[in-house]
Amino acid sequence: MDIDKLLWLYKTMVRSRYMEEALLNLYRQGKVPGTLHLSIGQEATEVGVIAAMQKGDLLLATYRSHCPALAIGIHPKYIISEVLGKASGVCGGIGGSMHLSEPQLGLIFTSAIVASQIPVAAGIGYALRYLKRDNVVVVFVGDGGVNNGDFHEGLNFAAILNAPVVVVIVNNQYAISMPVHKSTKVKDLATKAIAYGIEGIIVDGMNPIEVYTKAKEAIEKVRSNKTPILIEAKTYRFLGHYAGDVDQPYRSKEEVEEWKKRDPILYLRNIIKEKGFESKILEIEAEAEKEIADAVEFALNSPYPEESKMFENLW
Amino acid sequence: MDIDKLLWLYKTMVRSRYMEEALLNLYRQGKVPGTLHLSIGQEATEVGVIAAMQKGDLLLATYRSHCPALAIGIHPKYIISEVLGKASGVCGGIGGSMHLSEPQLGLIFTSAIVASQIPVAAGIGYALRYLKRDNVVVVFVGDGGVNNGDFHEGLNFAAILNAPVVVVIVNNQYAISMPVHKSTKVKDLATKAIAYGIEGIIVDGMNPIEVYTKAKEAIEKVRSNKTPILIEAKTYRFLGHYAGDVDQPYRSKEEVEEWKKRDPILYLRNIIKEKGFESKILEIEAEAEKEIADAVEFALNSPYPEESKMFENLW
Amino acid sequence: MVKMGRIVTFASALNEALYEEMERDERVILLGEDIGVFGGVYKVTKGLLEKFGPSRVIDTPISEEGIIGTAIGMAIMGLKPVAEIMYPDFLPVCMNQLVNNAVKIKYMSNGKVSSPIVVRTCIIQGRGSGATHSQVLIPIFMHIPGFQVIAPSNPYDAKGLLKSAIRSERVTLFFENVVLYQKKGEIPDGEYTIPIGSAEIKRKGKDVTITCFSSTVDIVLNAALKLEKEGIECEVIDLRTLWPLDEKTIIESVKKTGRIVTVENSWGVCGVGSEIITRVCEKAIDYLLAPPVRISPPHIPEPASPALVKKYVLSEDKVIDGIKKVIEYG
Amino acid sequence: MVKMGRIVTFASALNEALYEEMERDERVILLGEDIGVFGGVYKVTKGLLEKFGPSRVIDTPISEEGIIGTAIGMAIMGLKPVAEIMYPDFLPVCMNQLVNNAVKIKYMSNGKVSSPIVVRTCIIQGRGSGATHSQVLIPIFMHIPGFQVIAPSNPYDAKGLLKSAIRSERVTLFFENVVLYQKKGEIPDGEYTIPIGSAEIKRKGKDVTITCFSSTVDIVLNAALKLEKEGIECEVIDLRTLWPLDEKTIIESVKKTGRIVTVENSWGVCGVGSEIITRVCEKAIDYLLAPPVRISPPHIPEPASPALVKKYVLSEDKVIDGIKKVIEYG
Ligand SMILES: Cc1ncc(C[n+]2csc(CCOP(=O)(O)OP(=O)(O)O)c2C)c(N)n1
Ligand SMILES: Cc1ncc(C[n+]2csc(CCOP(=O)(O)OP(=O)(O)O)c2C)c(N)n1
Ligand SMILES: [Mg+2]
Ligand SMILES: [Mg+2]
Repeated sequence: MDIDKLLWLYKTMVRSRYMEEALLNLYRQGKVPGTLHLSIGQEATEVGVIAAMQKGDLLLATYRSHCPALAIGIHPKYIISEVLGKASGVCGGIGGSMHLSEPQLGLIFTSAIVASQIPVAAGIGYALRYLKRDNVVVVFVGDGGVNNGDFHEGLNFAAILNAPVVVVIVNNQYAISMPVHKSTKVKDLATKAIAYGIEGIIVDGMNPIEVYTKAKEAIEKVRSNKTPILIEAKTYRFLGHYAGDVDQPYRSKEEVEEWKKRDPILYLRNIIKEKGFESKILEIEAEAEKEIADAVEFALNSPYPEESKMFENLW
Repeated sequence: MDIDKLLWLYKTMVRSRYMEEALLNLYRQGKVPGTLHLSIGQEATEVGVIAAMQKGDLLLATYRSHCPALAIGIHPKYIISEVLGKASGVCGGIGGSMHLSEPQLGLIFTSAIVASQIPVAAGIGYALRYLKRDNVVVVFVGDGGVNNGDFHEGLNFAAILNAPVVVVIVNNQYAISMPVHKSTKVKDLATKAIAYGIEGIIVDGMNPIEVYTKAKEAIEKVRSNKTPILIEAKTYRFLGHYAGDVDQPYRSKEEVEEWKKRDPILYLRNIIKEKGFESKILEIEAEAEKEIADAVEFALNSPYPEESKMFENLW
Repeated sequence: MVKMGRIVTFASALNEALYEEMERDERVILLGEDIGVFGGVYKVTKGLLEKFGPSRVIDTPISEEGIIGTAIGMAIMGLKPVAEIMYPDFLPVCMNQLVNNAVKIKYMSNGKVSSPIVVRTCIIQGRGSGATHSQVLIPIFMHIPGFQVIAPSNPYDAKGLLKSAIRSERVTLFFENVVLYQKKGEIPDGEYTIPIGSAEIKRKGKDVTITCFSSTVDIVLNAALKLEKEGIECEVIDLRTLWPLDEKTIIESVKKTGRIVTVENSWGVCGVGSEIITRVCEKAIDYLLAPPVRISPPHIPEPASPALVKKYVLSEDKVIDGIKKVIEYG
Repeated sequence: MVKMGRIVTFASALNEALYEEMERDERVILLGEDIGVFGGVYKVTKGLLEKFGPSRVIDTPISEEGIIGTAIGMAIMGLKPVAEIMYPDFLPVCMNQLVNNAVKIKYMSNGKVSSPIVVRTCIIQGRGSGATHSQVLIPIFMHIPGFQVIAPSNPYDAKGLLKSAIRSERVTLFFENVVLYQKKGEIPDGEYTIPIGSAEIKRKGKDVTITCFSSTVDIVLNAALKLEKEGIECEVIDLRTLWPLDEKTIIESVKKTGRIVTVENSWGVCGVGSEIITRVCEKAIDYLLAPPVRISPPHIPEPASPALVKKYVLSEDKVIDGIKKVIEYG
């Protein structure tokens, strides 16, 4: 893989990590309204997949999407502002942390109703084909979302409509407290592809290079074949389900530590370093630090939306 | 298979066929309110599976359930009365053709909302195990129901709850006008079992002996293992989706004729005849004819329910 | 007044509306169960597959969440999907896509993304199919903000309102009614649309205001005709659009008549009538000469037996009784 | 009056109710997302898995139709399932099982089969989580016949009503409220239950009747306290059970005060207030001294921004304004 791509992956993961750490900080200071779901630990999956998308490709994701939003190109200042409910947020503070949209950059929306984005992706995929656009739609869903009826109906629709949809299961091993192996009797979630007559792929979701490479292959295949593919990325969230989930009674500290050894950022950092680009790394890190500090500043200083705004856009 | 079983299968299929022909007649005379879904052609599947159930085993089925209701032991006069909305109906005329219940005989209910009976079956199965009853619950669903979210959630629940549930897909090739091969990209619906980590079996739904034998095996396996099994019975409905579906623009007359050659009643009749029991056959047919004629008479002469009845049993 | 031309049935008026809008705009796409080869269980979409092909008339599996979710995705991309959910009883099956996606996406995205879908569905109340094939459920979609709810009573309105709905930027629930499909009425030869949100006074009268919609309109008009002979002059308002509600027309009428009777085919509790009566009492209580009266089916599921169905559904007699109650009050 | 004993929070009152009912009756089984190992997202079910084991406290996948369907199956077999649907926003996800199975099976089977389930859910309105994590939706379940709808406002009622619901033969929707979980109140040491369907007059007054429930009760009581100083005596009715509605208590109160203000956290259109006001006008309009007033959040989804949330949700000020309106009318 060329160094530019590696650096982009690294930079994006670092920016996301710093942004989410800053969000967590804000949360702890009581400045975040509502709830907060962080991707820390899963960045390889989210960034790797998005890196494999082409211009015009579209994305649907979940409430855990600050990282995908950043990766697809939304500036952190607009993401943080949205989380804080500021007028400068990507959705004017109306959507909030779980509901991000920036269609011009490819992010259609993020859904806080588990799995409900999948049938929508089927429709978007159908429209892409109908409008003769040579693009695909990528849709993220958690391991917990797989057991929901909307997953089933959405995948089946995508398959029979020949819709260019890439469904990515971000299998971070838990749905809040429910371990994936208790939510289904299937060992690999990618197996579920068989039920829809489509291809299923497993990727190491802690390895950004593997995610990128395999996602790229899958996305291009979907682009040309107009048949959905299901990707299962095996990954892990290092923090609680939401920022308030501190005790995490459903998993052991050891397990968490074990997975943390596979931190995708450290992993990629080493690879790039070995290739002799340490200075680039330091540059990226310093820039990201500044960028996020500025973004937090921007968000904190932004005004809240006017009352009249809440009466707009109902229809 | 012993002759008594064969005769029971034959008798039950014949009784059902005559009953449904009588219902169709009543429909054509404008005496059936609402709609009417007939099993004619599919009797081997429905009767074969029910023959394999033991005392105390339970059944959930669909709006197309006059045949299952009869097979499980409800007298045709109560079925016909229910279809006509008479007080003597199995549900007092309140349920109607699509909503039949007779829990004492094992029929929990028939559902007119496609696939919604499957999660209910998971709960019943769980309760059977919890109550330490050595019984299973059998649930019928059409090929069209397989694509519904409730199928997905219900099968997964049954699997992870170790519920003794036997899910029988009555694959009659069409969901109203939708051919099964257009509703999914999977060749055999039994394949879907893989997605739930359970066993899937295909049976020839036109052959009552095969259905009975394989269903029996599956039911006993589920009884001892407390793990659901998915059975796909490949069958065909000879008539329209409902009684009013006469033109059937979605399939060719040739296709229908082809399948009619495999009429399960004729098939079993020949086998029994070859075994030298023709007189028994004639006896069964004569009895059934009389039984159904009497049942129609009974239903037609029964009174409608009192107005006050409709205010009962809301809760 | 629009120049009328032809007599058509309610079902064919709808078919024409779909046909014309599909011809006019390539982005209009139909999807639903049995709408293509079968032409719809009541033949409303008949011939459209043959004319517009399978990429625009999509037969779907029995996956209501899938249908609405897919329609939303299409709409987001600028297509104009018209989804069919066979009966309102199946709206609960796709309630999540309707409530949490269809009417939330535009709001939550601050207007960046929108999903203007049309959902057609056919009320089959009173047909003997029992409790799961008879529900109306309209008030639910008035309660939840973001739905435009339409329930026409005649071919002219059906065609004009469906065309408006397809062109609208809002999420529309369009309630048809099996009782009306064969009803005939006059429609113009040429193109026309009807503004969404406006009720129509079907009959002027000074004694009592009666609101109704869908299949209840004819029942009320017949009742009004009978009462005319007894000297009672009913003002009959066909709401046509349930949401946004044409409050102005209703309130003005009540200010004139001093009496209000609401008639609906859905249940009364938290229903259309309770909303209308509340508005009347909030804004014109001093004009009321008698307590308001709500007429609706009893608050129970619909029984299957034809003998009971007759008692369950609205009848002219029930409407007449209700009207007399407000008139005789004083 | 019941002898009081201990001060507990709303959340622990619920936990006690579940604990006691599970101990009392082996057939009581809990199921839902994250209720076991996690003890519930707000810890209402904490400790129950440890005490009663995984066969009675079942952590489920994210399959709301699956949860309700499974609960229905259990109930049919004589078990007493208490299902948790995390937030009311997810009730649309399982609306089909609720509407078409839970409240239809007994009716359609002519009483041969019944499925008395309890569904607990927690309103998280006003917390900044946006439009899909803030809905109340109570009026929907009043509209559809067959649900018993409960929304307590304090620990005492919460415990007593949940116990009654679990013992009831009806399908219950039990609305908790995150705003109330840490609220403290006195409860008796011993066993008690509260009859479902009875409202409670929290405060006597002669000038105006105010209905409220769940989190709105404290807001109204605070408003009433302030208005007392201005010489306005409010009669505050905590509905407690939304359906069946305790019409008698409301009507009697209005006959005394001559004024009605309804307060609710769900939307107003076809809402709780519209049902109550309609009944008041149907049965006691001649007693009214002023037009009725409905107070509810605006008819839009809930925005996320805390600045807007504040404007969106009910406040004491809005309640006071509403009350003054009816008082000042004359
Ligand atoms: C339909 C629905 N049910 C329940 C919830 C509450 N909930 C939010 S996130 C979550 C767990 C999701 O787990 P998973 O799909 O694995 O995604 P992850 O959070 O691990 O990224 C649950 C149960 C919801 N948002 N939507
Ligand atoms: C949820 C739902 N959607 C739609 C329908 C309308 N409908 C009734 S039967 C049917 C076709 C069912 O096909 P299948 O499952 O194959 O069963 P079959 O009728 O062939 O026995 C449809 C679409 C319904 N009853 N429920
Ligand atoms: Mg997960
Ligand atoms: Mg079929």
